[in-house]
This record gives sequence, structure tokens and C-alpha cells, in this order.
Amino acid sequence: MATVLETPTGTTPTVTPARQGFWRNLWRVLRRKPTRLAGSLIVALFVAMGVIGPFLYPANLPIDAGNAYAGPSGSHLLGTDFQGTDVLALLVTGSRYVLVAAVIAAACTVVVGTGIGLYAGYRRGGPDSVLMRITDFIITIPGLPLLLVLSTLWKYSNPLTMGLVLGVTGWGSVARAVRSQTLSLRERGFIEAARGLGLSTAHVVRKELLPNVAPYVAMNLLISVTVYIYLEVGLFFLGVLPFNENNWGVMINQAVQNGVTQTGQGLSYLLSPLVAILLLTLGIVLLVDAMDEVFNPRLRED
Amino acid sequence: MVAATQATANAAATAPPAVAVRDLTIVYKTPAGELPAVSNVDLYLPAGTITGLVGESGSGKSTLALALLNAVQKPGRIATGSIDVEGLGNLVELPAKRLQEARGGEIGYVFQAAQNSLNPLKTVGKQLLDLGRSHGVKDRAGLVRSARQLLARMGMDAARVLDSYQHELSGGMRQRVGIMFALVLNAHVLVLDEPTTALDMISQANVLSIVRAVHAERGLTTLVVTHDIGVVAEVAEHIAVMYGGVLVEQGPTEDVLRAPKHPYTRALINAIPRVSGDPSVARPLPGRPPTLETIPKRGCVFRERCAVYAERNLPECVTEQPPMLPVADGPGRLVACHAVGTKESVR
Amino acid sequence: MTDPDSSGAAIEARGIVKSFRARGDVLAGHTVHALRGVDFSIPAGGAASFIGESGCGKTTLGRILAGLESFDSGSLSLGGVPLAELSPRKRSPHFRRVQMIHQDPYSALNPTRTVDAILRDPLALRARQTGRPRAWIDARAREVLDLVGLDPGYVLPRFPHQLSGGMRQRVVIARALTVDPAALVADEAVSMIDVSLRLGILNLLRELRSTLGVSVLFITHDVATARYIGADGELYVIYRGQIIEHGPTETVVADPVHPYTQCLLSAIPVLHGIEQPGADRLTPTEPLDESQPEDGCLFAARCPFATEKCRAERPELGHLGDTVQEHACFYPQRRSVVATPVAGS
Amino acid sequence: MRKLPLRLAGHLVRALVMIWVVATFTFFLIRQMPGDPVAAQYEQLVQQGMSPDGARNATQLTYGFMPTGSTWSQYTHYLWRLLHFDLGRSTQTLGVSASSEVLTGAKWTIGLVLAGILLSFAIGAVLGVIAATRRSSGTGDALTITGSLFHAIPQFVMALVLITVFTVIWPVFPTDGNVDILVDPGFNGPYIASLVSHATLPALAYALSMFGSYLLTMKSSVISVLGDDFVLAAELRGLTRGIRFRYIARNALLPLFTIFALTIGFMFGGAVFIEKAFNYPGMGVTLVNSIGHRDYSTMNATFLLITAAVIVANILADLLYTAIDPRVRRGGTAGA
Repeated sequence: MATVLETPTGTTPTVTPARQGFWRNLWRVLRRKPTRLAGSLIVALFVAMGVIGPFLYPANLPIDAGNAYAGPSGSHLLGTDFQGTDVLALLVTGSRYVLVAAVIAAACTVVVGTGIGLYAGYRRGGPDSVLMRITDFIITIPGLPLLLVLSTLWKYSNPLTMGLVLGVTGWGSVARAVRSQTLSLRERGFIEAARGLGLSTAHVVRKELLPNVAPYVAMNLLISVTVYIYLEVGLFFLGVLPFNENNWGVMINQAVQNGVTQTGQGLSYLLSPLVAILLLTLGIVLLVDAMDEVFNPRLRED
Repeated sequence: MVAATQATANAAATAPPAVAVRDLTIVYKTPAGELPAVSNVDLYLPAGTITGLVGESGSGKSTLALALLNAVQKPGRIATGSIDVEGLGNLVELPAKRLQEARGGEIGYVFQAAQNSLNPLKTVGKQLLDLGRSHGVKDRAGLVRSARQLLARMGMDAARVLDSYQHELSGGMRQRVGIMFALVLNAHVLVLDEPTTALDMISQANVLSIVRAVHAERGLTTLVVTHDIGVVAEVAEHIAVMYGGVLVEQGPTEDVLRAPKHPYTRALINAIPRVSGDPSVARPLPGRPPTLETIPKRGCVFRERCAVYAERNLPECVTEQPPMLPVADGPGRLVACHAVGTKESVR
Repeated sequence: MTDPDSSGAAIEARGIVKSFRARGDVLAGHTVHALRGVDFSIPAGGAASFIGESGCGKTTLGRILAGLESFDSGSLSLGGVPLAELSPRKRSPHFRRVQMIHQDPYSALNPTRTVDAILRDPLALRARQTGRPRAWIDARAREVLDLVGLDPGYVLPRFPHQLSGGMRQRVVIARALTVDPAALVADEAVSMIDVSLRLGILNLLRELRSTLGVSVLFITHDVATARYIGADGELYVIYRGQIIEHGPTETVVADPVHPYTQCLLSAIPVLHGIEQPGADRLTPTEPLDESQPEDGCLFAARCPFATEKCRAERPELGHLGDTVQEHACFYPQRRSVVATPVAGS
Repeated sequence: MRKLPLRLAGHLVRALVMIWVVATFTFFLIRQMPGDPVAAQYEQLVQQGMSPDGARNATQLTYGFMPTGSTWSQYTHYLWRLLHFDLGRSTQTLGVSASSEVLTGAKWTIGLVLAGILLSFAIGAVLGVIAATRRSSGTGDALTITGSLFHAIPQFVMALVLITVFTVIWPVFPTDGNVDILVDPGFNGPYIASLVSHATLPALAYALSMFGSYLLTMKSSVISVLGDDFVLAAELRGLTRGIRFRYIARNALLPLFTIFALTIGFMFGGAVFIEKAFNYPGMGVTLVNSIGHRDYSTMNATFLLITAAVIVANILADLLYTAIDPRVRRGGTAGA
């Protein structure tokens, strides 16, 4: 359950009371609305699929040419693809690449974005305007065309490279959100008071700024996971990347290549990855509004 | 100092209306059910007078001020009682269209200096024309002319102000524009909410002198809502003190200040540091002002912080909300306290 | 005058100058003179109040004394130690002994931390500096809360939004006490608190002066509050960055000689019925405007008694007309502007 | 109005710097290609017996930059040509300059994106106001959930869903291309009808995948504006409902423009998916095909033009914002 919701603040290994309180609060906040429970269930399902999935099926899935494009049936819950392989198996085994890459990218975005946002917002002056020019630049460059151009260079064979590339190009909006939040926080009295008491800048950033910025970071983290899933699956769908192992984007690409949209045959092969993405996106979206309550004691209470 | 212009002269001709608030209760919907922010208030604003409504946070004074324009905001609503304005009738029952015309037309409301009561995207002049259009004013030139007179009367460069946006005006200037908007359609009842909060002493004195002058010239019935007794003492002939949604005392300002009857009024006056006389005479009031949730449901709302109850703890202070009763030795003086009131001689 | 190196520390400031380059395009390129050479001194455990209209520089002076703002020129010493020459790193331990109490209790406390966490961090720092054991931190946290009249059991586990404005301001003062300050700079510390509770905070500040020997600098536009808190201390009246009247609080309030001070005191509302207004109450002829002339007396443009000389030369702070208090006016004149209690009230 | 030209100048400088950085980036990117295509073509021509100079000129014609010489001279030469809007030749369709190749696609993409933006802006803003005004009721929550859901649905998923529904299950719309080839082009009824029918699904895909973010932003901004003092003041001054609504709407639109600027990059990016799914001949498809065929000069040109389009759109959004918000247009501090 933890990977997707892992927030950057969870660095200290020992679970200090505040941290233990964090998980209990998280559960209390999630329980408050049924939509959030549904959301966390969906996300948990997909995370489990990503972690356990590939172990449930043999390395190369059985092909049954005679039974191509079969509709959903008893033996094949979601039907079969153009080679007769079971779509459900493809979906499950294909989920790991997508999820791992998205989580890495999101974590990378959050760390880079929050770091730059906090630094720019807190330091202001020269470094702030330089960093903000860079952020504007990153935001203005259209994400997908950039990835396409980069795809000629790297082949994104494993999720790590895909995650890093996505992360490096996508931290713009998090940085901007965190910076504006830090700028407004900086005017608040408690930041100046902390400095007046002689507390170190590290303390001010970690204990005073970060907890106040956390809700925005968490929300951006979740939203960026959905954006990254959509970007990477899209890249495979466009067919610009050679694929050695299967994933959702490949399934969609293969379905379109084999004329599913023309013939209408094997619709389940095309629709299952689409529905999987929609479901996962829905799950994450339902959790987004909980993030504010998790980090803000005033909202958490009533 | 005042050039009585033609516009203000005919405005003074029609006599200012009196305003009578009878048994008014306003409740707010909260998770713990509907709680009264204002309970059973009887307040009378004699025609042509300035009344000062004093109260701390949670006293319900701002809610009462909004009620005078029947504009209590959700989740609040007027549960019982009536607000009769001479020549208009009971605002609570006024049809929506007539109420909309009365707001701005007969009754003007002025916001705090710190609040932005103007649309940030339009100039003051354009918003003045919007006001005219909403009230079906045909003679736009006349409207602009009386607006200019009012602004000039308040010591402002009318042309420049009409052409500027809100962010180009200071707090004090924004407030005077608010006063102009409230009176430009010849309203005769003026309600000012905390007119001097967040202003310096000198600009506060300036605003209060403007309020006094405009009240006299245009013959208004004015209500000034504030937390600062000094402001009321400076500008109002009639004072009303609220605590926890209840009107605890009202009467002529000088009499009430000279001989406050209600324990809360006495404590409030005593808690203000003075600029002359022995400084150590001031005493803080123990406890803290109530919020909507912590106002006691039964008995006197001030009981927990009341010196008289602490000393004599009369049983009815706990069981029964004290009614507003005339005081033996003061014309027009009313107090809501079991220990005072006419019954005092009996006790 | 207590000796400088007692637990408290005297603060001496000479010729403090501070100006800002305004960024708004109306004032583009025009520098705002916040402070124009201010002298100020306060003994250990003493009291001083600064009054003046907003924008006159009193808050800037407070921030400079608390080390939160740099200053262009002049000298500043705390407990006899001149701070101007020290490097920022060496200066900060000294400035830590001057703590600022902000006006807005809602923004002075971190909403995501409990009072316990808020007090614990500075106390941990203090424990490390003074070599005290960890157990001392909890005990000291409770002590400072008692000092400010709060019940530790009730307050420690709570978040700021669960406390009232008055209680929050007391927590702010308690946090300041964690570093055993020599001086507290209270900038409009009570203007956002309910009237009935203000006196509680003011009394607290007075008690801290007697019990801990902490000196209190009170910045406000409300003269009566300034008088209450600094009754036995000094009163400084600031106008457009210059001190124009300074002396024992009672003298300046009862017997002001500078026309600006007189305008300030005349503007205080009179409690008719129990006070009668001063006979010759004054009002300035113009509202305050930054672009008013800089040469000659700064108040000349608004002064009802300004003469050609006032517009030409700028009077220096002095005792012209053998007044008890210092003032900066060529024509000091006693005027009864303050409301006095009506007999028998 | 003195501030406006200042602002414009700032924008232009930033735009030029950005385009220069992107151009440099793609220049060096192409250098890193496995088996540097430019050098490969040069050797190949030399092997075919062409003189080194002839081969250099031919390659230079194709790629738009000199195959030999120091990287610096190649770079400066490349920039010099860029200033003349000459982005080299497309290797895919011989003889056609890369930029013209892209421009043909550009007008389709911009048309689609524009339609998508307008549709999503309208739907999002209107639904946002409704969601805000009825936020405590069921419709409010329902709209918010749909808004956040549609906001999160990727563009190509939306495109494929629309295709499956409207061309496979219930074939109402034509499937691919931007116009029916049989119809002779020109300003006549059938041509335009086929143009529109081909464009509806892609534009709808844009709108449905974008209106969510406008809805959410509009809802939160209306709610915050409703909390402003001037809304209550307008009510207390007896302004009519219509005037009050206009006050609220105009103030609530402002945050939408900032979101608008942010999503433009997203929209042009999305063009690649939607055009590929609908096989609509826009810049996006040109980019994908150019990568597929290793046609680097077209790829470079397309990427530059897409970035330029995004920058221009951002500048327009910012100018529109300045036009509406006087605080930006006539800054300055309040007088005494």
C-alpha cells in the first residue's frame, strides 16, 4: 500500500511518535469518506498487481494462434490478443514497468521540484530569479515532443531510465507550486521568529517550511504519477520505442496496429489497458483531496 | 467649513427615519445544530441620532449590523423578530425587489478601512454608474455630480478618485469612497462596520469627524459598530453594549460611561488604559469572550466572567436570561441584568 | 542605572540610519528614508515606548534592535558589546537576546506543530549552549508557560488553532523567554487582541520586567497603551524616521511641547462623561504624504504653526526652551491637548 | 500604459533565448545519435564517387548543417541558417524543405488545438461556475468528481475511447485523415462538411481531456471570489443580480489564464497522440514520422516550431491577462 503514497518526509527509519501518528492519522482521514477508501483500495490493487503480478505467470506467456481475438470467456477473463495470449496475463505482467517508472519519476520530480521550490522561495533574490527562469523554461517546453526527441537517444529499455527521464523533464510545476507557497510562508511570523531564536536554516526548512508545504507536494506527487503513466504509455502507444518486454502501451499499440479500431475485432484487447489506466487514475484522483487533511492538523480534526 | 450645496440641502429636507429592532434572533447552522449569534435583541435607533454599538469578538454586533439590511449571510438566518424602518416597513418581510432597492437606496452600509469593498477590476467611476443602473437612476450626470460633491466634502480629489482603481487608493481613501457609495443615492440610514479599525489615531479622528459632519449635513440615522468604546464616546450620543449575542445595556453615551449599570459595561470601561489619571486603576477582565459554540444556552451569557455573580451568585442568573428593563434613576437607560434593573429595589 | 553586565543588558543605539529603495513604479528610483539618525538607549530591565503613525519607521527601528534588519550607518551595542563591527555569525548570539513579539498571533506560530514542539526546539538549543541535561527542557517548557500565565497541561499538546488569540500571544512570549532574552520588542503586540484581554498581556509584560529583569520596548500607535506599559520608562515620538520628542513617559504625555506629539495626543478619543477634552486640541492641516518636502522641519507641511524658518531649517533634538524632555521644534509651546478625568468619576 | 511595451520586450527576449536554447539542444542531440546520420550520409556520398566538396554540399543541403569542420563552425553555420528560417531539407520527401513540411502540418494542428482550447475553456468555465454555486449539493460534488476524473484521463485514452464508440460500435464519424480525399478541395459545402466531420472527434478528444482542469480551477476561483468583501458589498449596495454575476465572473476568470498558459504546452504535446490516433496530418504526426524515418532535420524543425507555438501562446495568454487585470497594467503603490 505504501509505495504510491510514500511521502518524501518519511526519511527517518525509526517511526517516531509523530511519524506513527502520521499513519494513524492517514487511516483516520481516509476512513472519513467512502470515495477515499475506494481510491486507496484501487491503488492498493494496482500496487499489488505491479509487485506480485509477474510472479504469477510464466516468463513467456502461452500463445494459442487458433484462439486469436477471442472475446472475454471463462478461460480468458478478458479475452485474447492477436496471438491468442490471455489479455489478463498481459495486463498483469505489463503493469510493473508502468508503475515502477511512474513512481520513480514522481519521486524524482518531488525531490527535485520541492528542493528547487524551497530553495528559490526561501533564498529569494538572485538564485530565485535564475531558478525560476529555468523552471519557466522546463514548463514551456512541451513534455511529450521532448520525450519523443529524447527517445531517439535512449531506448528506455528498463523502467529506471524511463522514470529518470520523465522525472528530470517534469519537475517544473511542482517547483513553481512549492516556490509560491514558500514565498507566502516566508512572510509569516513563525519563520522570522525561528531565525530570531537562532535555529539553523536546516531546522527552519525541515521543521517549519516542509510540513506546511507537504500538502501541496503530496497533491502534486499523486497528480504527477497519473501524468507520468499517461506519458510513458503514450510513448509506447506511438510505437517510437522498441519494446522487449510487454506493457500497457505496447498492448494498445499492438491492438491499433492490428486494426482493432477498423475491424472491431478483439475490442477487449484494446479496451483492457485503457480501462486499467482509467481505473488507476480514478483511484489516485480520489486520494488527492485527502492529502490536504492528512498534513493540516486543523482540517484533520473535525 | 461646510458649503451647504443644493444636493445636500434637499436631502436634509426629508426627516431621517427611526429604526426599531424588536425581539430579533439570528441563528447560525453549525455541526452542533442551530446556535444563536444574536438572541432577542430590542434596539431602538432614534431618528437623526448616531448610536454606537460596542462589543468584542463573538458578541454578534457585525451580524446585527448586517441584519439591518436583511443581509445575514449563509449559514445564518433571521429566526424571529422584526426590523422596522420608518417609511419602509419591516425589512424581514420586504419583497426581494423592494429590499434590493432599499439597500443603497435608503440604507447605506460602509465596510472597514482594511477591507476591499470595491471590485478590483473596475474604476470607482464605472462602479458608480453600475450602482446608478441598478437603482434605475436616469440622471447619470446628477449622480456623478453628487458623488463628486460628497468626495470633495470628504477632502478628496474627486476626479482622480473616480478614475482610479481600488489598489491605487489607501485604506482611509477606500473607506471614504465606501461612505460616498453608501450616501450618493440619498440613503437616510447609515451603518458603519468598524470604521476605524487598522487606522492610525490621526486618521481615526479624521474619519470620525467626517462621519459626524456628514450625519449632521444630510440628516441621517447612523449606527457605528465598533469594539472601541473611545470611538463611541467620541461620535455617538446613544450607546448599546452587546455580549455573547445579547444586548446587555443601552442609553445616552455620557450617562452610561459616567455610571455603567451592567457588570460587563463597567468591566469593559475599567479595562481600558487611560492617557491621563492614575494608570494602575485599569483592571483586566478574567476569562475570555465566548465563541458561537461556548455561549451558555440558559441564564445570563456573562455569568462566568461576572464579578457581581461571583460575589452574590443569584440563582436566576443561572436559569433565566435577564430581560432588558428600564433603570430607576436614568431616562432612556435599559439594562439586562438580574442584579440591576427595577427589581433591584425589591431584592 | 544598573551596571551593563547584569543578567539583563542595556541597549545603546547612536545615529541609526536606514533607507529603502522603493520598488513600486510610482516611487521608482526614489529612496524612502525609514530612519534618519536615531539615538536610543534603554537600561537593563527598563521600559521604552515608541509611538507614531504607521510608516514613520518605528517598526523598522524595532526590527533593527532585534537584529532582523540591517542598518546603513550608526552604532548599536547590547550589554556594552558594540555589534556593528562583528560579523553576522558573531553578532547573532547577541541579537538572540533581543526577541521580537509580532503583532499577529495567528501567523507567529507554526500551524502544523504543537506548542510542545514549538517550545522544545529553542529549549534544546539553549540546553546545548548552557550544558543542561535533556530533562531540563521539559521542566523549563512548563516554567515558561507558567511565567506567562498558561496551564502547561492544557496548552502543551495543543495546536495553535485550538487556542484563542490571547493564549496564542502568551505562547509567543513564552517562546521568546526560552532563550532568556535581555529585551523584548513588542510591535503592536496587543492591537489584535480583544480589549478586555489586552490588559492581561500588558500586565504580563510589566511583570516580566520586575521578575526577570527583561527590558520591554513597546511599539504602538495607541498612546494610552504605550503609557500603561512604559509608565516609569521613556517615551519616543517618531515622525518620518526622526525622533521629534523624547523624555520620561509621564512628562511627554502630560506635558507635550512638539506640535506633532500634540496632534497625536489630541487624536485620542475622549470618553465624554468621565473625561473632558483638552482645551486646545490640534489636528494636522494635511494628511501624511510621503512626497511632502524633505528640507526643513519634516512636519512643517502639516504643522498648524509652521513658519518660514520651519520650512527652511531642520530643528535638532534638544532642550530648547528648557523643557524636561528632548524635542525637535523651534517653537516648543505647552498646550493642554490631553483629555483629563472629570472630578469624581 | 508605459508598462506594456516593457512587458512585451521582456517576453520577446525570453522567447528568443528559449528558442536558441532549444535549437542548441537539438543540434547537439542529433550529434549524439548512434551512428551520426549527418556523417553517415557524407561518407556514403563520398563512397559513391562524389567529390568531398560535392558530398559536403549535398549533405549540407539535406541536413542544413555542414557535415565536416569543427563543431563550433558547424554550430555557428547552423544558427546562421536558423536566422534565415532555413531548417534544412527533409530526407523523407526529397527536395522538400523541412520547414515547409512542418508548416503544412502546423495549420491543422493549430486549428485543432484552438478548437479544443475554446471548447474545453467554455465547458470547463461554465461547469466550474455551476459546481461552485451548487457546491454543497449533490450536483456540486458530482461535477467536481467528473472534473477531476476527466482532468486525469490521458488524451490518447480519450481519443481511442471516442474512436471505439463513434467509429467502431456506432460508426457515425469518419475514421482517419483530415478530409475525404474524393471531395475536391475549395471553398464549397461538401468540402467544408467533410472537414468538420473529420475534425469533430479529434477536437472533442482535446476538449474532453482538457475541460477538467478548467472546471476545477474555475470552481475554486469562484468560491474564493465569492468570499471576497466586494461581493458582499455589491449585494449591500443593492446592485442587480446580473451586475453582481458579471463582477464575480470577471474576477474568477483571472486564475484561469494562469492555468491556460500552463496547459498550452500540454495541449501541443497531446496533439501528437490525438493526431496519431485519428491519423490526422498535423505537426504531431510529422514529428512522430520524422523520428520513425530518422528524418532529423524535420524532427528538429517540428520540435522548434512546436516550442515556438507554445511560447507565442504563452505570450498571448499573458497579454490577455494584463488587459483584464488593471493591477498588472497600472501597478504602483497607493497614495498617502
